[in-house]
Amino acid sequence: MEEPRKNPGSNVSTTVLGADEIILNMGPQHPSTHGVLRVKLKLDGERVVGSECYIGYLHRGVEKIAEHRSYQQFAPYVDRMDYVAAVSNGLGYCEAVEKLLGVEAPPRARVVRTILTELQRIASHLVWLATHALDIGALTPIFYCFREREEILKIYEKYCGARLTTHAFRIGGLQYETYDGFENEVKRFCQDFGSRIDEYETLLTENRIWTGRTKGVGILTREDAIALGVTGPMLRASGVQWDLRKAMPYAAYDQYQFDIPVRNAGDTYDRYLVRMEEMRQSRRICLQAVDNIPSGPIMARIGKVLKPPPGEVYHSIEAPKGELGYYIVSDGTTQPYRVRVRPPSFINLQALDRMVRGALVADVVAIIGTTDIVLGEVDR
Amino acid sequence: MIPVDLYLFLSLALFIIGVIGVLTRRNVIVILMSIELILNAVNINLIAFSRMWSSVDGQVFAIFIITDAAAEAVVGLGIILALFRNRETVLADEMDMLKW
Amino acid sequence: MLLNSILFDFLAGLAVVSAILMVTRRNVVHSAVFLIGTLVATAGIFLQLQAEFLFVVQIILYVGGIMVLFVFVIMLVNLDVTLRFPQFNRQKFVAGALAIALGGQVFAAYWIGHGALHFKGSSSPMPAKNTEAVGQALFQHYMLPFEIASILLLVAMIGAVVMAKRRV
Amino acid sequence: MGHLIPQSIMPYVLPTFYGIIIVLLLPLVSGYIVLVERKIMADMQVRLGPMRVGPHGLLQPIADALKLLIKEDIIPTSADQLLFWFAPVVTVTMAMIALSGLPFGPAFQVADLNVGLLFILAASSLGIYGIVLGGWASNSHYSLLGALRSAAQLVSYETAAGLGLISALLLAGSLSMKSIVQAQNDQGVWFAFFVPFGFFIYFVASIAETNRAPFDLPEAESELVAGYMTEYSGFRWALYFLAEYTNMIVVAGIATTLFLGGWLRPFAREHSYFPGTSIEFLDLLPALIFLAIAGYCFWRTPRQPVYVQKLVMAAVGALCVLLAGTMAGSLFAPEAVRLGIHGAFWFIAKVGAYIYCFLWVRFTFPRYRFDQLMRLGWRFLIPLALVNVVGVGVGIVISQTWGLSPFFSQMVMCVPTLGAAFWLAASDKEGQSGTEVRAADGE
Repeated sequence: MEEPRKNPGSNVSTTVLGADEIILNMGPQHPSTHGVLRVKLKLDGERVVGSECYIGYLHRGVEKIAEHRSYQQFAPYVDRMDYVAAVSNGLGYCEAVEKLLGVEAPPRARVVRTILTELQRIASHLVWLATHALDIGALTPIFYCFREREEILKIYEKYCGARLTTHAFRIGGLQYETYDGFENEVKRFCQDFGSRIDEYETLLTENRIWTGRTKGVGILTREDAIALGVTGPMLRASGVQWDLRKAMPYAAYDQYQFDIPVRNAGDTYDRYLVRMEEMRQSRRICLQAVDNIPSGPIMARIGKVLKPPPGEVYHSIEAPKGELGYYIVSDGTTQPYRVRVRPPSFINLQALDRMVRGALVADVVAIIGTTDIVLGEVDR
Repeated sequence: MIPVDLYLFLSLALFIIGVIGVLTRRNVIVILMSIELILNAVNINLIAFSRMWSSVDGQVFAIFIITDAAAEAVVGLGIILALFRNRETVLADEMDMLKW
Repeated sequence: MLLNSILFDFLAGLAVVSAILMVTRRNVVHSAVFLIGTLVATAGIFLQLQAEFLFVVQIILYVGGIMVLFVFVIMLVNLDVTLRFPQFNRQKFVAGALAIALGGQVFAAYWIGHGALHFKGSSSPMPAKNTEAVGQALFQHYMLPFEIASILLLVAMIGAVVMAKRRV
Repeated sequence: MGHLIPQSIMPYVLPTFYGIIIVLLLPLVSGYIVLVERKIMADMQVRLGPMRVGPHGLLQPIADALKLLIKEDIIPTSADQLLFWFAPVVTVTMAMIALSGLPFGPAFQVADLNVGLLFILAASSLGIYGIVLGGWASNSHYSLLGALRSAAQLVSYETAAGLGLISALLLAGSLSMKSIVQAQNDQGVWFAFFVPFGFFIYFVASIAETNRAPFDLPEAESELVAGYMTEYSGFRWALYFLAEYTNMIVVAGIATTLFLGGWLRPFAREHSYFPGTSIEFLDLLPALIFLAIAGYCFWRTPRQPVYVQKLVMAAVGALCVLLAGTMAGSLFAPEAVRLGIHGAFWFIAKVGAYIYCFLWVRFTFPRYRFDQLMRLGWRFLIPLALVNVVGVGVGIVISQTWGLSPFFSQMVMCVPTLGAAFWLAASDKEGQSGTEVRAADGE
């Protein structure tokens, strides 16, 4: 029964844990880690003093699969990476292979690609807004957002028969001609959507609780953002004007007028404003593009079997979440020698630890939400 | 009517249990809780006598004692928290340095 | 009044048993729960003694306030670890015996002087409006002690804030 | 009946009867509040809500309750078995005890204590233990964080709620729930109009006390999964849920009694009789409301897809007709019966309106963060409540000294309180920018 005596001079007992610190495992099954992200948080009370990300719960070896598929066969797989923005993934892959082959899609195909990709950007941002608002506790925006997303998905379904993993584009152009009334439906959606964005903003932008929860939360400075390789809306909210659609135009973006929203504070609120403005700009692009879709063929002249010359290519596009890049190495056979994807979510997730340190538990979910990750893309 | 003696015995029993708690336990929080028990025993006495004399004076004193208990608990727990942060212990016999 | 007597026996028994369990449980949270049991039983006794206001004060302040604070602090300090150590100190037998001796002494004093002390059962009823009577007494007759008590609370509040603050 | 029961037990018979009614009806009522909540939420979110179980989802609560009852009862191995079992029971019991003090009408009240309001507050303050101990006993970090948040939040907001209530108590001059309603009858104005700030403070604090959004931090599902309820499942979980909705009824009942005139009819002192009778126009309103609901039910009955659903819909309609008949019939009954039935109707209607405001707030606002919640409580609500109490007290003295109308003097005293509210709100903004600096420091 003799108690273990301790050296009276010692300040810290080895058997006793840190006085106020606990380890909290967030995920992989947690309502707001957006899939299977696992964040190990070291908490002092409710304040985060350290964090560690564990990923790979959704790893499917997409890049390895590519080495055993022909170029066309691999195209549907890329849709499964960022499954809320499948069309953008497809665009990036198709353009990368086209670059490797040295062909270019015909003008009509490029304009249709642009329209569909911008619609996908809106859809992706709507999913982000819905889940982000839900994480912060606003129960209602999710249903408004999904109502509009449904319209976009209906357009996809009519166009290519699939709603989520669309496989809308083919290497060299498009598989399908646009259906009758495509232009009208896109136009009607875009016209309605303007007032719908205002509706979301009435719910959130000026709301005191919303600003309280997002302003000053998860600040990412300009230097940090560049150093960590963060791209997309997160980078633009930190005050860097960088958008691949302007910097290295692809598809048909050089034909249209649009602005790149930039904010300077780099906090969650600014990222929210940047994404809201991006939806407006996407709508603007769609409205411009849908008015004059050039006529002509939709498929470039390429063979049935693709055998790109040996070599390598890196092509990146501005996906909804940031720079989505494909690095493809060809050895002259029908199958790629190596495909490496630069997923925006994966790179942006690196900034998580920088943003959550010193924040509260409630801020962590806001910051995960504002990073806008899709685990399918992070883990691949 | 229940005789006042019974209330006094109840109060005595709670008081003694509280004293045992204060004297034998190592955990400071339990010691503090035992002190609360002792104060509570006193309150029973006061209320019983207040009933006996049909006067509210005893109840007023009980209110003062509850006030005192609240103050004591708040300060005591504050000290415990401060001690725990510095010494990482809540055991009374390890807090024998009068400094840290 | 049989009902009254049964009620008293029940409440008193509950109070004493909970008190014993509170002192003897290893787990501090259990101790706190049993102390709450004692306090609630005592509150019931107050009600039986027609001190309704004290009953409510006991529940709201003691049980709903002070004890919540206790439970809060118990949860803040990591107790799973301290549970592994012995919960009673080395003087426990001596201390227990002394305390019981003290109790026996008081009881013996009562027993011997039983005739000298005259505890009459209450004859006249309590004032009907208990809350108002307590209020009158507090704010008229005991005005000064009341104010002093409020200053005590203020001092305790500031003291607690200073104590609990990480960097003063 | 009088000769069957001993005289000494007689006073306990009716309260026991009411108590049993409450205990039996409460799960059903809570279930239907959940259904109404889901329906209102669906309406605000452009969708339909439950539609499958029964017509318009009317049998959904029963299906949910059955499902919860037959679910496996899981106690985590590392949980504290005793407290894990005990905690939900405490919460539900205390919520029900608090309910017993509410006057559902001049006739329906389990116990009218002379410390009635304090008794209700005492019972509901004990409900914390169920949450705190349950969270601790689960032995999970999410639960523990939820429990700690809950303890801090409830203790803080109890102060604000109590101070908000005091402003009405000053006007009523009694703690007995019945006397408070009576005082409002004598004044002819509900206390919500006398002390709008007291009502506002109590409204906000009562949302926080019942852990409802935007103050639902103890169970914030996106942060703490389910807070203190994370490890609970099946019927224990249902008990927590029952307690939450019971608490909502309790706080709504307190607010109704203190601020909204309790069981009094709107314009209780205005009498406009049908010519030649003792029936008032306004007393017909309950019957008309029920008739309207019945009409809707009968109109929808042929449109139900399934025969059984048609039956249920017709039954609901018939029930409403029956209630309308009761409401109308009681007009010809003796005064006490009429007041009892109509009082209960108005009380429940007001409680419903109050709960509707809870739901409305919940679906509109995002959730507060914990430090913001504490700041709102301690830096805004409590100082405002203190100013308000002083203001109301001064108002009463003014009206007594100079013989002004109490309503006028209270309105005058609202002006400084309003000023204090604006000042506090402005200084709260400064505090917010302070956190930004702190957050930046933490980087």
